[in-house]
Amino acid sequence: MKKTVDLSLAQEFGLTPEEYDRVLKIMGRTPSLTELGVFSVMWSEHCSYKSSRKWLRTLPTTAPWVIHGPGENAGVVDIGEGYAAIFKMESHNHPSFIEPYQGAATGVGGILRDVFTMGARPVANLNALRFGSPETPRTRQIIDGVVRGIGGYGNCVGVPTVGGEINFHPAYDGNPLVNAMTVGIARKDRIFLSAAAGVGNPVVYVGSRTGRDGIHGATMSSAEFDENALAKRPTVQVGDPFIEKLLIEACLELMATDAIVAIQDMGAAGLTSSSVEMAGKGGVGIELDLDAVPQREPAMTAYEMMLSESQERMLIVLRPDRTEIARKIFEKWELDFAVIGHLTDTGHIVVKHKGAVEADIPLDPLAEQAPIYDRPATTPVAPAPLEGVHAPLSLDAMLLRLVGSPDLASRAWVWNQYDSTVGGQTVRRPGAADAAIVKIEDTTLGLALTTDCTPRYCRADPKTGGAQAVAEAWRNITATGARPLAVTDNLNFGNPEKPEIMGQFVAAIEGMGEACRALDFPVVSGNVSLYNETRQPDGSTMSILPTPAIGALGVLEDVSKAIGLGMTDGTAVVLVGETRGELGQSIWLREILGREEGPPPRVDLAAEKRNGDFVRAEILNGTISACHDLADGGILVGVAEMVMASRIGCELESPDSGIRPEAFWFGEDQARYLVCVSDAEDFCARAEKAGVPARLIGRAGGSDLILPSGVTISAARLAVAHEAFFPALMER
Amino acid sequence: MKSAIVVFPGTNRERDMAIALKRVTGKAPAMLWHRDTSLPDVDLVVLPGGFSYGDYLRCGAMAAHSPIMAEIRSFAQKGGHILGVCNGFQILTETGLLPGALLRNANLRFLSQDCHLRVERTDTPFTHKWEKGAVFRTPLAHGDGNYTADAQTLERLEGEGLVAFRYAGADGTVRAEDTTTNPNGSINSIAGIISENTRICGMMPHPEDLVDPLMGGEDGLPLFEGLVEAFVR
Amino acid sequence: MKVRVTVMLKEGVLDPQGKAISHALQTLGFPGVNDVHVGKIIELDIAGTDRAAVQKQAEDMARDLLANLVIEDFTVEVLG
Amino acid sequence: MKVRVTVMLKEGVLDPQGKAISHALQTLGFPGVNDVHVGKIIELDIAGTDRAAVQKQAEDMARDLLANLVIEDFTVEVLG
Ligand SMILES: Nc1ncnc2c1ncn2[C@@H]1O[C@H](COP(=O)(O)OP(=O)(O)O)[C@@H](O)[C@H]1O
Ligand SMILES: [Mg+2]
Repeated sequence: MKKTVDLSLAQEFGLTPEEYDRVLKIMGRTPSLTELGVFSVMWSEHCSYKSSRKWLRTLPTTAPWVIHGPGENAGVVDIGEGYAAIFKMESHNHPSFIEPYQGAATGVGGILRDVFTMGARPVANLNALRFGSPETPRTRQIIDGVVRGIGGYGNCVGVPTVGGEINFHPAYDGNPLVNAMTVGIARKDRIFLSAAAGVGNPVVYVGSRTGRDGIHGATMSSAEFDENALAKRPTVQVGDPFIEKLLIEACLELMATDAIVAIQDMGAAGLTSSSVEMAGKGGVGIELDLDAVPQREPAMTAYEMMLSESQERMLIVLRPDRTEIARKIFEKWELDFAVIGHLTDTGHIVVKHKGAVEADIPLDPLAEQAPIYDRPATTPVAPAPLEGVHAPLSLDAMLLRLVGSPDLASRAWVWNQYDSTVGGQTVRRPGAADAAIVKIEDTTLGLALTTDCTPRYCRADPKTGGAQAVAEAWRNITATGARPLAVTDNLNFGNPEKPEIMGQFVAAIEGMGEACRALDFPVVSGNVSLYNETRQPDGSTMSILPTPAIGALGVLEDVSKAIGLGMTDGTAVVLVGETRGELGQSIWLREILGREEGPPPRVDLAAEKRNGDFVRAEILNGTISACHDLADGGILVGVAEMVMASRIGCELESPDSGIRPEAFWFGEDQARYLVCVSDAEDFCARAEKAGVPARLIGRAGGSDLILPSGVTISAARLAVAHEAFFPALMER
Repeated sequence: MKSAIVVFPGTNRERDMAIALKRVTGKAPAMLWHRDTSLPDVDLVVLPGGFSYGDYLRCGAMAAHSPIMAEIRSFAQKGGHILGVCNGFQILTETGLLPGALLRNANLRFLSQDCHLRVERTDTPFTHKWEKGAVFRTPLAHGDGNYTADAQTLERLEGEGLVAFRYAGADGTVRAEDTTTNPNGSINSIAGIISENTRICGMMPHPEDLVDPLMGGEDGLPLFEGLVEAFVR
Repeated sequence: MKVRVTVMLKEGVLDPQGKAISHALQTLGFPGVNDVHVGKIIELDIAGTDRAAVQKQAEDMARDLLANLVIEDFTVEVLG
Repeated sequence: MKVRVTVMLKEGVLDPQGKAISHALQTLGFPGVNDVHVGKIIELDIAGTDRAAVQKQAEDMARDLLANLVIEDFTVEVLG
């Protein structure tokens, strides 16, 4: 590597000329290579949020139950009985394209560390995945590697993977999305933060040794992809879930003592970001002696150590008189433990190696003068109304086609590779309810967990799409009987330097913010992944669909009241919510007519809240025995999913709605639920009183789905159509 | 019944097992560390599931050499009762306390799903709560559960009735060639075996994860209730 | 001294990995491939200068830990 | 012809297996073992009589399927 520090090297490191200028001013001299490395990663999009920060600040982040919102390693909410849930979602998109197995695996490892670093025992993992067209061999390789990687890591650390979502679209061909979410539980008075304190306190390194892994990963993940991406392969990091498991246990054991002043995982930009952030947040200085850093490879330079993204490492500030207690714990777990520095009152980060000062940077300017951009954004163009729609096939034929289509087909092939029961607290596994349900050991509390986003809506209308993603997550949690508490997000977009992409970003956040406010559903943590574009051989770029993935958490005081989505025999099936028959951007339109057009369904947040609050209250009163929220595919797909989940059939009534049948059955109107109740008349009367539209649409029983026309499809036949896609794709 | 659970680095189903044992005994089992060099006075030692030593090299291979395994060997020699589930089963075969070995699942993928087991023998402390031929549901979660043994060993296992559980359909039919009923490809659909003195049992699936209606059923409970009854003292 | 221990499944033990590779090679357009076997290589550096002693030590390690003789065979090469 | 493809992790790539084995060997009473690396070996039978052609074919297979060039290197030996 070229060693002279100058503008051209700075640009190679991803800094702009203006940013490099700012570095020179702060330093008052030419920075050393290590210093330049520190600036470039701290000011990368990934660490500094320079394009997004202005807009992230507009999201609502508070509520009486929020203990820590954005700004910490993960968000923390009060779930009652003295417990807090700690959760966050994070992307590993670029690494997963380059090396799907390790990319996905280390994504899971990284998000786990963000959660247990705060004192939580991880109790659930989820993931939100987006892949390119299923037809291409590369997509199959990526799916195979990503699924194995998520399982390989999560199964080994013993955290159940309980939920997630998968979409396919050619826009993700060269840029799949792998967003991983972890949820942990801690006593709410035992939360650990990252702000360092106490001049002279030792700074301790624990976990795995440092190698030359993923140097400049943080700047790479903020760079557009081109055909040279594969040449960047040596930056791939390899995960070791076994060490992570030991690290979880050792950290939790240490956290039961009073030894820790502050703790932070080494994530993106490793030692640099953890030490800079811990000292910066605490308003102190920090001095590191790199000779003491446990090293895996010989002759590593200061630059390499500061930028390495070796996995499974943590940085801890300890009370000095507790260092030996801590050392013993890490020795017991056979992990590396080294005092590598101490806190100072200089306000600088000073890095020493082999007797030389390799870096000496004032922390305040590094943080405060970090670039923030208000990038130009164009308002997205409203989509033209949908016209000229007709149904080319019979209802039953369309249904069978839809339940077997890539975005709606059963994901059992995927979740059957994830250990979903380890821990013995999984009340609803994948596929059993709209949100996964995990019990909190030794309590009656349950968590409801989900991830949601409909990227095709977001592309057509980013604001509505952003709101819809939040609303759907809220609805999924509500459909189990849980009270939605808070949101984490993973904002995946293209190149923010393009005004139309920035416009998508701004509009999506605006929609998310509106929905979060209306539903009292604050954002407590999240992650932004930009530059998700692929340069095509012809020089043009292809951007992903705007994908603001939402991860959400709700709580049940009495987990035994949670319900699932399988039909219950002998009940009436009632549709809650208003149906106008919105087919714009629907799955039906795409899969049956091959069109991706029109506006997405309207999101009426007042109706969403009214309908959801009503349904939840009824569930908790015990009047609803099964519930499924309506989303992709509309009513008929929803009914079919309830039938397949239970193998109990349903006889549908003729709607007499004045809406064309395909629009009634496959429209994707929001704020709707299907519920099984024993007394439909009573239920609908209560709904009416609450101002909630509700109507009987069928009766559950037998083992067939019977359409109003009398056409019968057995539950088994539906299941065959539903379950074929993944095995046929992946086991060929 | 006094019980203990051994924790190796990488073990991850010790809590599940503790919940199941506590449920039937009313008291928490002792947790033992892989480096312990003595066993407390217990009736039953459980080797739980997980990824001891990351399952690197071979599943259970490194754990089999832990200091505590020497104690467990002599516990076995003295007629002690041992249950090995999943990784615990793998450790028992790696130590030679049970015969055979567990290969990669036939489809080379980690499997996490419910399966049905047919109870093949009911005169053991682990299985006496079931009727012979009874079928029960239980989750499984493993990458290397494909049981194998050489022809001679297999003949002995089958001849002496040492197969405790076989993978089966919900109706009890056993079809070794059919992945819907024998998901990992185990020879003769073998899911669990016992030692000649019927005091050591190894099995791949996780009855301990199905002992509570909240988690979807109590189908795994008879194993633990049976053990408690066997040790009324 | 550098030592290489090669561990292969015994003849007759089902090798699903070998089968899968053989199948994948066919579909990738490599016909004429037969009899695929997958094994493990463990390379170690063992302190010592006496070739025979090092060989013996590696064999002990293989028997004790590196191979499972129920299903696997091993060979040891001292590379020097 | 019999061919052996050996696949090892690239220099510098973390080898969790090697690390764990090395650790286990220490505690098992095999001191003096260093630098453990674990790799894969794939033995194949490739139809053909031309050594060079078989070698080339095996290299293609390794690149396409047997090795993950992002993190692994491979070597091919034609055993004859
Ligand atoms: N889209 C977002 N919405 C809300 N908070 C966000 C978002 N993106 C990032 N954050 C918050 O910013 C902080 C820094 O995030 P990140 O850099 O991903 O953390 P880490 O250093 O653990 O990788 C975290 O508190 C995170 O929750
Ligand atoms: Mg963090």
